[in-house]
Amino acid sequence: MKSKLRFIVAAMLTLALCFALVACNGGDDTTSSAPADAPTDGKTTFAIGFGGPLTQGSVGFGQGALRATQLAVKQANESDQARDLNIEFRVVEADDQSDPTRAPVVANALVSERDLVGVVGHFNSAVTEPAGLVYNEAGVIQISYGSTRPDLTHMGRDNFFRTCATDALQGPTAAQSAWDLGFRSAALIDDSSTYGQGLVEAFTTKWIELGGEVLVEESTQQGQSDFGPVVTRIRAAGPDFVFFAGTGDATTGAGGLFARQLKDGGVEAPMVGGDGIQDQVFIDEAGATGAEGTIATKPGMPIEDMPEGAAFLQAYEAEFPGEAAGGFDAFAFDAANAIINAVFEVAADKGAAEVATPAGRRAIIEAVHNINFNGVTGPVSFDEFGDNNNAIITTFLVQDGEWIAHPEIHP
Amino acid sequence: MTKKNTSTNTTASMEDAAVKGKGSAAETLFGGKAKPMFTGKLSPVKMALVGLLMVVLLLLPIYLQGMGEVLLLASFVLIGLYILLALGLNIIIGYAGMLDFGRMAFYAVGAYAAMILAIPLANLMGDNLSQFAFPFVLIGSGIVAAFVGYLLSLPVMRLRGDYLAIVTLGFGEIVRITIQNNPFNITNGLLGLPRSGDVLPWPPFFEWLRENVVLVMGNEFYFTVTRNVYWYYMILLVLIIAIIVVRRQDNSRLGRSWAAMREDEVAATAMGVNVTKAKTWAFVLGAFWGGAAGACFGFFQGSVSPEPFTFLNSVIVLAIVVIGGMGSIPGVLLGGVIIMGFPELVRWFAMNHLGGGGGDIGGQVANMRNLLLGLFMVIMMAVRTEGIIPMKPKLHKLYGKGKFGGTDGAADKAAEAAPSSKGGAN
Amino acid sequence: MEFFLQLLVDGLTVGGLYALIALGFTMVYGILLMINFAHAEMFMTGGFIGYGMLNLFGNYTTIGIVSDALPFMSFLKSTQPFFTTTALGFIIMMILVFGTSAVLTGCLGMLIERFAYRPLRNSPRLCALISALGMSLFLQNFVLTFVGHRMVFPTPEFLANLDAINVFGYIFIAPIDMIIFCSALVLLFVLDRFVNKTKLGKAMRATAQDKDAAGLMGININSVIALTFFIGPALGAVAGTFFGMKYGIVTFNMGLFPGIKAFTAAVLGGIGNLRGAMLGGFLIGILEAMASGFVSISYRDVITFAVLILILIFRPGGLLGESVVEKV
Amino acid sequence: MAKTETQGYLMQAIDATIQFGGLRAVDSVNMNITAGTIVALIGPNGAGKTTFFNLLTGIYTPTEGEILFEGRSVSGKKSHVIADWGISRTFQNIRLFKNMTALENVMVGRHVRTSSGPFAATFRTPSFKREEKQIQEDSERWLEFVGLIEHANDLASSLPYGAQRRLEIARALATEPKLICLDEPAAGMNESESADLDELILRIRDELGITVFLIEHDMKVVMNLAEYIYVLDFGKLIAEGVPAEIQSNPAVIAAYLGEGGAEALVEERRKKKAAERGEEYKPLDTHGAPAGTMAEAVQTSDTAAAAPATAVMDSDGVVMVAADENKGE
Repeated sequence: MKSKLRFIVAAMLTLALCFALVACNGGDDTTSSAPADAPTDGKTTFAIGFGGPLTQGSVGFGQGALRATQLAVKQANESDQARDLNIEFRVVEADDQSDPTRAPVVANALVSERDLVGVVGHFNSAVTEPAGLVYNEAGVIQISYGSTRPDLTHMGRDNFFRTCATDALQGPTAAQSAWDLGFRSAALIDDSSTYGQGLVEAFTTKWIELGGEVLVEESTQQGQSDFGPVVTRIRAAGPDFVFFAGTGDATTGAGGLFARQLKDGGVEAPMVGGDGIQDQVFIDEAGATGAEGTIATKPGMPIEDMPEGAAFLQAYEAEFPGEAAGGFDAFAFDAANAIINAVFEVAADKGAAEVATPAGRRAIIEAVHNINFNGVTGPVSFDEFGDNNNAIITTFLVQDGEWIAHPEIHP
Repeated sequence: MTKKNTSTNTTASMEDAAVKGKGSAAETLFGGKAKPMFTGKLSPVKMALVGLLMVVLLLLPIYLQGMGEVLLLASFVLIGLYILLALGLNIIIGYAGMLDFGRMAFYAVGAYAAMILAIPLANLMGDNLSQFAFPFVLIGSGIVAAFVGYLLSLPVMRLRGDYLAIVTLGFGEIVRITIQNNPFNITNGLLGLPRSGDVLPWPPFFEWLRENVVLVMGNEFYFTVTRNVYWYYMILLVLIIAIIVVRRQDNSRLGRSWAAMREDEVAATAMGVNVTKAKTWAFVLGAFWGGAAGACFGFFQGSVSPEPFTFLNSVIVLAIVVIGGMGSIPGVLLGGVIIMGFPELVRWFAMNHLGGGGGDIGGQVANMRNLLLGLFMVIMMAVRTEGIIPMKPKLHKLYGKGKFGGTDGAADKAAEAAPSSKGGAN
Repeated sequence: MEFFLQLLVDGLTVGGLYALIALGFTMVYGILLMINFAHAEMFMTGGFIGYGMLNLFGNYTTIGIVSDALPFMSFLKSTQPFFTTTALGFIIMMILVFGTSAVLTGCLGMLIERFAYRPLRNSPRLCALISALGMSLFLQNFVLTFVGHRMVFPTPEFLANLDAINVFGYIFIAPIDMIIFCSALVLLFVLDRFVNKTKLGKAMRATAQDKDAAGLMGININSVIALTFFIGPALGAVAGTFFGMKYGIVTFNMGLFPGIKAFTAAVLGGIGNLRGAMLGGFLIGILEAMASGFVSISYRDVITFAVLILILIFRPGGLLGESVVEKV
Repeated sequence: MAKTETQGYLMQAIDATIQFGGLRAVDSVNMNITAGTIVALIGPNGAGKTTFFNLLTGIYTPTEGEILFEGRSVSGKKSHVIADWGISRTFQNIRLFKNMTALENVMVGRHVRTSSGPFAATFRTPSFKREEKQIQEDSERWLEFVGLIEHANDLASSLPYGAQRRLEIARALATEPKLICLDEPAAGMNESESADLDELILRIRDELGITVFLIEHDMKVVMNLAEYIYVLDFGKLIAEGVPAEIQSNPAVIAAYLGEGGAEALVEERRKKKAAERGEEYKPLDTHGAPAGTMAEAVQTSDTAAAAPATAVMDSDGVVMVAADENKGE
């Protein structure tokens, strides 16, 4: 019996091996001839991958960014350049559900598209990192529109870029704002998320540099809802403000609960935070009184204030009636355009057939390194690590239960 | 006088029993010569089924990858990982009858151990050999997890079933939170491992396979060894090894001591089973596969962070074992395919074949999965406690069948044949 | 010293919630020798029902929707100011909200017992445990899918206008904390009297001691168990609604951590022992407050779990319980 | 029987005591068992017989005194160690591994005489294969010995009651004990099954040379088999001796008949028997009962006619009656 099993297994393996050997006839030649030109009107079709949470996790951000990418692709397909070069783009979407475990899965799915020229994505930093490994190995450009974790651009992956500002900028901006408001001592709380820890680190570095004092340092855990003892500690220490690095939602970072309990526990110092708390959820959960006076920094700015914001909003509204453009949509739009512009450049240089080859993809990465165009968020160009040179951060303040953009905008 | 009398009585009754026994259902089903059963070996029919399954499993990724159904292929990788986890848990729950609600603890330990071991080992082996680091890392992380399992088994030895459940649950949470808090800067907190700048070594032959194996047929079919394909085969291989090893351990003296312990701890120990040792081995071997799964997961993903190691995922692994059938390897396989595969299948179908609105349906199904899973667990316990494919009793082909019938001399022969007792008066 | 006292106050409030939940665990364990994992979800369900009731009485928008659908309910519009702003109205509303939440959740508990646990009464304990876990998963995801992942609790104006109680000029006790602590004490006292003094309570204790013997003595075991599954979830629901009022939100997964903590409390006090559960609840609450005050909140849960494991290993009977010798 | 005399005794209990709370379940029991004998431990319900077995097999640890097996103290030793030393047992309420086959049940018993571990099992080493084969062959022989080989691949729980009792004995024998402790092996058996059992127990001693220590309520079995009897009551040893001595021992009779007299005991026994048979229990006529049962007893026991019947226990032939022929091995 056993020998029979062995035989079957051995036969299978031999079969599979034969398959593989027949297949490997010279490797590179086959690969380069492989991307069969899709015969739609003789046009060369290129896929732009989109990665983000589409069904679970931060669905709102993911769906919005997807729409922005689709808009960019549509505009590109209608452009003169596309007509001249006989190129057509399409969007391939991949749903990462904000789940790091699924990151390699969906990234692999995108990489398997033969005509892939670049990926717009992902949203969550924790997803962007493992997915980025796959793109890096495949030599495909990746431009994130929402991953703000500072070290992502410092992992030795030269195919990685992002259009949004990093926490490394957001944290110092928040520190500077707090300093400018006359605060001198801080309590630092993070929510034990990747985002929160990155933000609080960047903040602390700048804050110490400015000469600020740190009185309390704490990390809350996901799923916790009672912060009474921490509030007691903060009250005992009496800082000028409480810096909360985390998200506002009770099911994740619980920033709203924290703000409410600060007020309930008799702490008068205001709360300062990053973009994680800059949403309506935070105000809902903190309650109007709890949220009042909270300050938050946020990468980017209200779209209507952006250089090309009005035109973008108009086009967005026309393409997706009834859908309001969200905070990260403009970044996704610019990310998609960076790839599209680079593809035009490479196609003009080497010919459309060469774009979706390893060499072509390499050329796209080089092109994006040197790109410079006017995007919705302003002039788009990247530094040596892949961070946007034109990182915008806006400060917001809760007034009468609503987030109001603070007048000063820090570059 | 009396003795002699009763002696013949006994012989007669034994003959009776023998006659009765020949007609029994068990005889015709299992014990007879017509259909011999072997412990630890499969019948020809089953063998053919396994062979067929193997063919399908080996060819499936080539078809899926070639046709571009990549997401579906990737789902199989996740299913494989969870089955590996469930196999380990099956040792603890199914064989040894103990509860473990903290499966993710070992998964996490294995994944982190793999990350920590891989980079120095790869450096040690040098550029050319570093691709062969993975097998060593796999075994190494299994051993690390097994050691953690051993440490956990020390204090919980005396605990009863439900207390054990809650302690393992607590242990799972402790491991996750501790990893998150980055003790002694080992785990790098939420950023996870490897640290930025470090790169994991490639697994064996992957680089070569990826560059050299290409299969093209017409316009539609285009196959290369992508990460998903590679890990599909790698996890399949680990899974096959795991199944063989676990089966062998179950069909051994150790496996019998687990079963005895599961059935009746007091009787087992009175029959000379060292229950402490059996429990420790169950924890250690169960943890080993948890750790090995963790290492595969870490290498597949390329990095690990604390997020996936939640209580909910421990419950999903538990559900795979319970719904599939505790103590039954086919049950665990089926459970894994159903619980991990079904929602993925529906999501894939919804996304790819239902057009624009498909995404929402996929998400709803994923949410519904946990709801249905819970309901399924409740119903399963009420209707079919032993799972979809229940554990089967181990049947043996008898060596000495018919050697001593109910003949007159049976007693003498039996006395001769019986292993000589150490004790007793001479 | 003030710091310590303030932490004590924090701990006692949370401890009151834990004690209320722990009672459900300990009662069920006492009678069925089973960890009712779904009990944490009773806490959650209670919170969501409480949310609905509070909105029904105090939220104009909700009342508007309800009145449109059911015209006879429109009287709520006129009673809304009375309920939310006056002291008497507030108390009546609280009683209505908590009563409804407790009764509905209690009935849910009985239903679960009837359909999920009763068929398993003679199965191995493992089965009941897994069934309970499945029920917990089901309830959580039911709420997540069909209700929502998070509800923001309205704060009644009357409560919002109350000032925090200020002791020695330093220790702050929020009004809601005071209410929680006092209500918990009252409920615990009532339950203790009920179990120790009434006939039904005696029947419960007898059933916990020996189901078969109690049955022979003419006690209807099924009704006693059903009663247990009513009281436990009802108390859990009260805790859930208090949770919503204190923290301002209820979430679908809010049961998990308080559930485990409350179970820890029940074990700490000696599982099966009512007074033990109460004591354990307060002790765990205080321990957690001290742990987060003096060590770090990030290790709070680790410390609690470690305490649980240590008790189970070194004193499985808990503080007030006795360890049981298995009969061979 | 002086306690200092260790030579020649397989097992010795010296002031063995266990206390549960205020109750001394076994109270200063002294006992000596010579190798190669069949010894019975009897006493009314709740006398502490099974508790004494539990002490002997390491499930409980004596609070005072000790129990020596071949001169080694079993106090504080784990059950599996004691099984290794050579004490094996069966249980009053059968504790088979219900979802395992009869053969596997017996194979578990071989555990203590074998040694292969998980690594040998994983790599299927030659020694592992040899040992595994040996285990199965030995186990088959034990099944053969108790007459259950035909049921080797049947689930233990599917066996008839009497067969389950015998399987438990086979399992205990598979550990190759020097002393086998049988806890009420005849309970619930009918006449012929019980006779088979007597035979089996004798074979265990005669053919295998294993010392047998049994607890039994069925006095017929006890008187047939036992060469020496210990009587426990309320945890205390109230009598010991050869069957004839025990039958005439006034303390034993008092313990069994108690202050309530013979009627109460008879009623109790009848009630138990009736319950075992699933019949409805019919109270005896108070006046006629003792005489009636005596008469029945005399009829059912052929040996009793000649011997002086000292006490009568119930109507089913479970009698303490002299039966001198049974002894003298």
